[in-house]
Amino acid sequence: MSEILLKGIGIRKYFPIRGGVSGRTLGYVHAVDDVNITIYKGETIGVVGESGCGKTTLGRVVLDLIDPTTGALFYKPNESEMSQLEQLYSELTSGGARELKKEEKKILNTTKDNIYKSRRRKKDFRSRVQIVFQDPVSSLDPRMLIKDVIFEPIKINGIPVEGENDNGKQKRVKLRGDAATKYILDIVTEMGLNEDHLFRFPHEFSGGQRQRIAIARAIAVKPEFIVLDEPTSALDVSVQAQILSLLKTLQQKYNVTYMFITHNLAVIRAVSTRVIVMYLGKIVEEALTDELFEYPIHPYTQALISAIPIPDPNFRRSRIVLSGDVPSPANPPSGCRFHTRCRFAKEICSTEEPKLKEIRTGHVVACHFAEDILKTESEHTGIKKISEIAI
Amino acid sequence: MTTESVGSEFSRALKKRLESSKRSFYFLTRSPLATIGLAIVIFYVILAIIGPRLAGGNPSVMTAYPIYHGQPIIFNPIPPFEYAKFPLGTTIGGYSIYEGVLKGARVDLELASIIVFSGALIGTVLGSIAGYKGGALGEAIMRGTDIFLSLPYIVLAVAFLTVFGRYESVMIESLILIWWPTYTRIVRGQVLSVREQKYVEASVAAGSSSLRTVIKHIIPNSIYPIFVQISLDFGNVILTLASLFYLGFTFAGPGFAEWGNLLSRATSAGTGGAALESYPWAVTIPGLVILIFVLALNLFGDGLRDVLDPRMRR
Amino acid sequence: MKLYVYIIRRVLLLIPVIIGVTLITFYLSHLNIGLLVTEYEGKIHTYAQRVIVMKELHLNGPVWAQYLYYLGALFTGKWGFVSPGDIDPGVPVFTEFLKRFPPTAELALLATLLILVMGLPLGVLSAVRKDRATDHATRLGAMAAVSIPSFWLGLLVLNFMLAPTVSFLPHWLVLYGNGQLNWSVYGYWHGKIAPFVSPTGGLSQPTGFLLIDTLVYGDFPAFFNALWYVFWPSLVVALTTFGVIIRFMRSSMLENLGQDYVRTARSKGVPEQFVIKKHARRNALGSSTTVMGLIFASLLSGVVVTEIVFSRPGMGTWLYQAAYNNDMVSVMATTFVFTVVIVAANLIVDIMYSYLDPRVRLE
Amino acid sequence: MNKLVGEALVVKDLKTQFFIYDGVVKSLEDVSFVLKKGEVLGIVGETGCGKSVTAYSIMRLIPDPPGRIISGQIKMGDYDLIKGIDQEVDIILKKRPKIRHHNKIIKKNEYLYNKIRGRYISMIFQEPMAALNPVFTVEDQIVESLYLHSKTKILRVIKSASEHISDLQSFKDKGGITSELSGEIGAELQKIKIQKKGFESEEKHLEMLIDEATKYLAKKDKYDEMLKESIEVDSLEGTLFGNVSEEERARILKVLSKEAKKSHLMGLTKRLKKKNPDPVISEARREAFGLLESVNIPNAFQILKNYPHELSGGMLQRVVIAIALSNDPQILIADEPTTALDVTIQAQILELLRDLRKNRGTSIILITHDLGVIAEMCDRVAVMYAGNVVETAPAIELFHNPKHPYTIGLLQSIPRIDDPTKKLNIIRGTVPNLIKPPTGCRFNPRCQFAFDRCIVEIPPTIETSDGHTVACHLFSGKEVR
Repeated sequence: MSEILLKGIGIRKYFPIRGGVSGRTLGYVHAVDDVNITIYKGETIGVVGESGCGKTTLGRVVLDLIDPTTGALFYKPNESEMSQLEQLYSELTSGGARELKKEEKKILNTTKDNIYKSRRRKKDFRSRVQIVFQDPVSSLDPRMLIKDVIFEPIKINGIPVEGENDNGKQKRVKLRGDAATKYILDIVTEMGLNEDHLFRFPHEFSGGQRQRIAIARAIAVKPEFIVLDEPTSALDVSVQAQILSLLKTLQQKYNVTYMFITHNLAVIRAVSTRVIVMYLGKIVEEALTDELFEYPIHPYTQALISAIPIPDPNFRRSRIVLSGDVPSPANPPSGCRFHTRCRFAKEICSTEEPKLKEIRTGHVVACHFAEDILKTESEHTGIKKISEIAI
Repeated sequence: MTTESVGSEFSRALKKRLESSKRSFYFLTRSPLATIGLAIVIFYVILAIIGPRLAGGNPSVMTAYPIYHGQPIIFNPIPPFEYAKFPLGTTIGGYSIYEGVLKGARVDLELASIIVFSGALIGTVLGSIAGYKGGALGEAIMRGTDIFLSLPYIVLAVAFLTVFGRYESVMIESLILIWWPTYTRIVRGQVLSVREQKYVEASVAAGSSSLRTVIKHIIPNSIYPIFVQISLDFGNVILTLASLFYLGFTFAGPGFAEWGNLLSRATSAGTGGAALESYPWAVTIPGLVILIFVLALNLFGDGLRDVLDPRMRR
Repeated sequence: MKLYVYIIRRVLLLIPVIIGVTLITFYLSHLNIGLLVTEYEGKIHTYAQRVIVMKELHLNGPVWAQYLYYLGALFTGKWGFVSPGDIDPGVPVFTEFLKRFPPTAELALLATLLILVMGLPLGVLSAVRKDRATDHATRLGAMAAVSIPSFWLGLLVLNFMLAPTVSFLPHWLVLYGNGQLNWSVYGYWHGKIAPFVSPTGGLSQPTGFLLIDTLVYGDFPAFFNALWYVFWPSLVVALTTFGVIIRFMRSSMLENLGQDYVRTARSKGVPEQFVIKKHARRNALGSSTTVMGLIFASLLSGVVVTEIVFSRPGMGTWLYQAAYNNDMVSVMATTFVFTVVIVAANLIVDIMYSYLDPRVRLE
Repeated sequence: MNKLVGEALVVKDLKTQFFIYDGVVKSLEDVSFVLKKGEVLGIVGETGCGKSVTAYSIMRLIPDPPGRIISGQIKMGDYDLIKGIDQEVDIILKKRPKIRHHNKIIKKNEYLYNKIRGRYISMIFQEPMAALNPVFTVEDQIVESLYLHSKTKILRVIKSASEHISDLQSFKDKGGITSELSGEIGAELQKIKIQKKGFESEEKHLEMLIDEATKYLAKKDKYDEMLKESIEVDSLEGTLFGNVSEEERARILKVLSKEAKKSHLMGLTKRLKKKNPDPVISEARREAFGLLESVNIPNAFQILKNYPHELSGGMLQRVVIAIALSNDPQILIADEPTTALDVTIQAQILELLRDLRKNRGTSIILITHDLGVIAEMCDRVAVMYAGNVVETAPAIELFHNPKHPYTIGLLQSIPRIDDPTKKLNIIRGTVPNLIKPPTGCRFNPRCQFAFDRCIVEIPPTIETSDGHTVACHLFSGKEVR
């Protein structure tokens, strides 16, 4: 495997629910619950799941836009730092899944600060990562010219140049005046827009163009890592294809790593190299893309893949239709969270939470019956098999 | 790319900006009523600036003319258009209505501007804090807002004037105290909704500090409803001021020029009937002056709301 | 959330408001403690007397204790005495309040009713006829009405409707007085009301509400007379306030008419008038009630001014006279009463809203 | 699959425009297609291509102002639903002085449409949460629809129940339905049985039926009279769409609109609240209960009492479908029914739609931008672009042998889950602004095969093979490039 770009361990994010007469906290929405994630340099990691599975929250936590309830996040960790922190963290949370106490958090944070020299490091981190949102309407400030929208991150962070500072930070220059204008024009031309567009307001653009602008804003500071939060969900298929191919081109040119969050498995298949499947705040399956689509093991992944309508009337396949709705993340089911809708569910599923385990090389699944399913079932659900079955 | 073309880019930018503001103006002209309202408001503002100069003397005190051409006019007011010196006639006490209206414009607009703009400023600051920071402080601010919104404004102003004495400063302070909560509410609501917008998050993700986020994104996007509210509130403040002066709850001394006060000179409470019968001009003219100004403000505010409402733009 | 939980929560949220408001009135009264003790004027000669007075008024404790005494007194109706110089010097303020409250309540309630009756349908009409002549006329009319100074409109109504010599109305309609019932008329008008004559010679008032009392007497001419004289001032108040409701109802209706569920209703084949009356209006009413709570403060201000102009013997006039006579106790009492009324109105509005729109309870 | 005989709906040269401040948006330009009986017709296209406008035009739900159907035909059977439209347009465009007279036409048309909407054509919407009124319970909203159109059916069932009240009682006591009954009540019991939602549900149905029947008997004369009237109205309605003369139709409309004035919808709202022992309402409630069960809603009796915001998206979409199906419409228009839902819920809803179509034989127009959904559901497909139907074909034909360059581009731009190596093909540019649409073929600025003629001449619609039509100059035969 190549170099680790980002590593998160034990990430949890609980949102409090307030209510009742006094408005006290009644419970928590378990948006992300004990997730370990590793992102390698240069890859496109796809995160897929239905609404409410916590994929967006995970994206924000990974970018440090919201503080996780628990968990530690490393950006380009070196070995010693990582082991030091990981050890500390496992010591603190040795009692199993629970929220860290205030003192413990403090210990963790001070250690982190010592290692990271927090604030400066944070600014450096900010300049290396970017995000693109789903909603092209609200992701651009309606009262800013496109020029200013794209220029904003450059103004704050500058543009990286060759070489590194002595303290491991990127060397960056801030652009001004004509140089800045020229730079922005270059970027914009690359996005398939022209200089005329620079001096307009966001509401004058179509959805696809806005998304191009949002990508231009993200790519302008030449980041190393971009979180793409459903970047094409609100777009038409023809525009989606344009954006996807643009993203691919940019990745090759700038050697940027993507985290691609979406509910659309077909898009995931087209763009990503590795896929994480989430259900109710937990990772249920993780594998390389082709592996996952050919041998889906977790019953949820199988159902997801079989639920996708394939644009060819000749594929008339037996599909797995899950009954019922996704349970509320405020009150997730005990044991395996999927057991309420799972066709293989046995008693153990409702009592014991399955751990992630490696079933095939690089293919991690959280299911009690993963081996059995692999033997008996996945032959009928894998996408390759479907195309063979087809008329 | 050469420097020339870069320069031309910026001239183009300027042009676009102008075009977009022209577009807003265009929207305004779509509603002729709003344009009329704006014109009248501008006329009144000009009146307030140069009016007292036209009338001469102390800009906030009307001159009394007890005797004119040998005739006592204290108790027998002169109708309008009879003498060039009193184009709008006189009122009881021998005050020229023309002079009163001109000088009153300055006084009323001055007082109302101080009250409305201070209220808006306080409200905006507190509202932004309550909206952006939230937490206990925000909660406290909103509870305070609730309290002041539950106070009947004329009654509170009267209570203040009675307790602290009848001074101009007390009046201004009490009315500011009444007028800030509306703005706090509006700004807080706006900030809360703007804060959730993705572009704010994008800006934070790009490393912008929270001060920068507030100044660059949150305030520009939440400030516009304030303008509408100011234009509508201005009229309300004028009406409240006029009511207070008319009822005599205030510091108005002899000859103090204010529209409500002018009306009270025409009809000391209880003799309204007699006044209307025998010298209607003294009642109608100041009333119409107030009515037209407030109506113009309302028309303008309504048009402004349509222009600034993003739903209209799309 | 259940409805009752919501109501309890709303009521609990009122506590800080009430405390805040009483703190303000307490602060104002406390500042002018000299004015507060005016009823003892001329009685305090010696130090001993002073001590007694201080003790009676709890002026020697710490501030919080004074505040608690103040609160206790407020809620037990011990509001002090009307100062000399006022119309009824020496009368307990609470008694005065009981006398003054009914006329104001009548006026305010009738005005609210008129606002709702005039404002809501006009708002709906304006929205349904959007951008047509009816809409423009309604909006302009509403705006003009809001822009009229209420005292001026009061003056005009008083003279052109109610003054016998100038009125446009037929002479027999304009009976007497300026919006007050002329009690002396009773005596020789209807002999049958004698049982209600009080020992002092005046008429006793079973409830204090003129409209109800006249009905109790069974004196319908007097009832209509009372209605007549409460109608005009409440019309003035309503006219100068109802523009906000029209404006809000209009925009709320427009918003709701553009909603998807209205489209669904139409797609079900619901006739257009029912689409408007049942589906859109019900939703619009919900959000309009909140405005009703907000404009209540301005409505009461209008009530005060109008009462003074019409010289109705209510709270407004009382405030006016008290302010003139520097009667701090009465001024504070009126402030407190008006505030409580506004707070209560807001509570009622919130409960109504949560009833009309079940989503509110969810939060 | 049903035999595809006859046409349920014929849309011909439909033209809808929006008159907004910036100009006239020519949303639909001569849209024509045919919906056969019992088939699923897919309408596919990108945002702004006029899919939804087509649906709303058929339903006459175009908001007016600013929208307006300018001309065209929408034929259900022999009757053109928008026959009066020319006169209406005249009134609006020319503002004739005799506006009162013409308003009558508008009102009559409006009335006619209220009879059709929800009864003969009904619709499912994209956002189930927004499509239901937040201040009424699910029950109220279904009952409203039933009360508007199915009064006769409801009354008949109760009448029949009141005649068999003792049988019902014995069924209930013995548990389960033991034998067949004749008439409406028999059919109703059969329906309950088919749904097979378990014993408890059956018992509840029976309980309510007995209850209604007793109430019916208490005021038998009144309800019999009601039924008679209702049947009359229904038969009048039936003749309206048959082969009758214009004068006759006008007369019927007049009678019907008089009838409509007696409509007691407001009364209905009040009656629902008062829990008035009116058998019509309680039978409508029972029917609503049955409907919810038929769209596979678990615990239907509880769901009836819920407000929309208390339910999940998938559940709400089922409720919306139940409302749409409440009066057994001949045509169902589904406007992006699954776009707002998750993939697994989408699968549920699609399966439900497939079942419904199999059981009821309703003709469905399915509007979506998802070609996958189209491939799974549809018999025939119409592809729309910028307000034109550019291609219609049977589904298999369309996916394997697309003709129009736009269809080809669209098919190639979808990422395929089954074929990840396929390179995505891009249609350059964006959907044009319909205020100033491109001259000639509206697709010409984005078309890679465009030639001179495309810019000048609007392409005619040509049938290339059986049931496969395409509007493109490449196939017009006169000039092959």
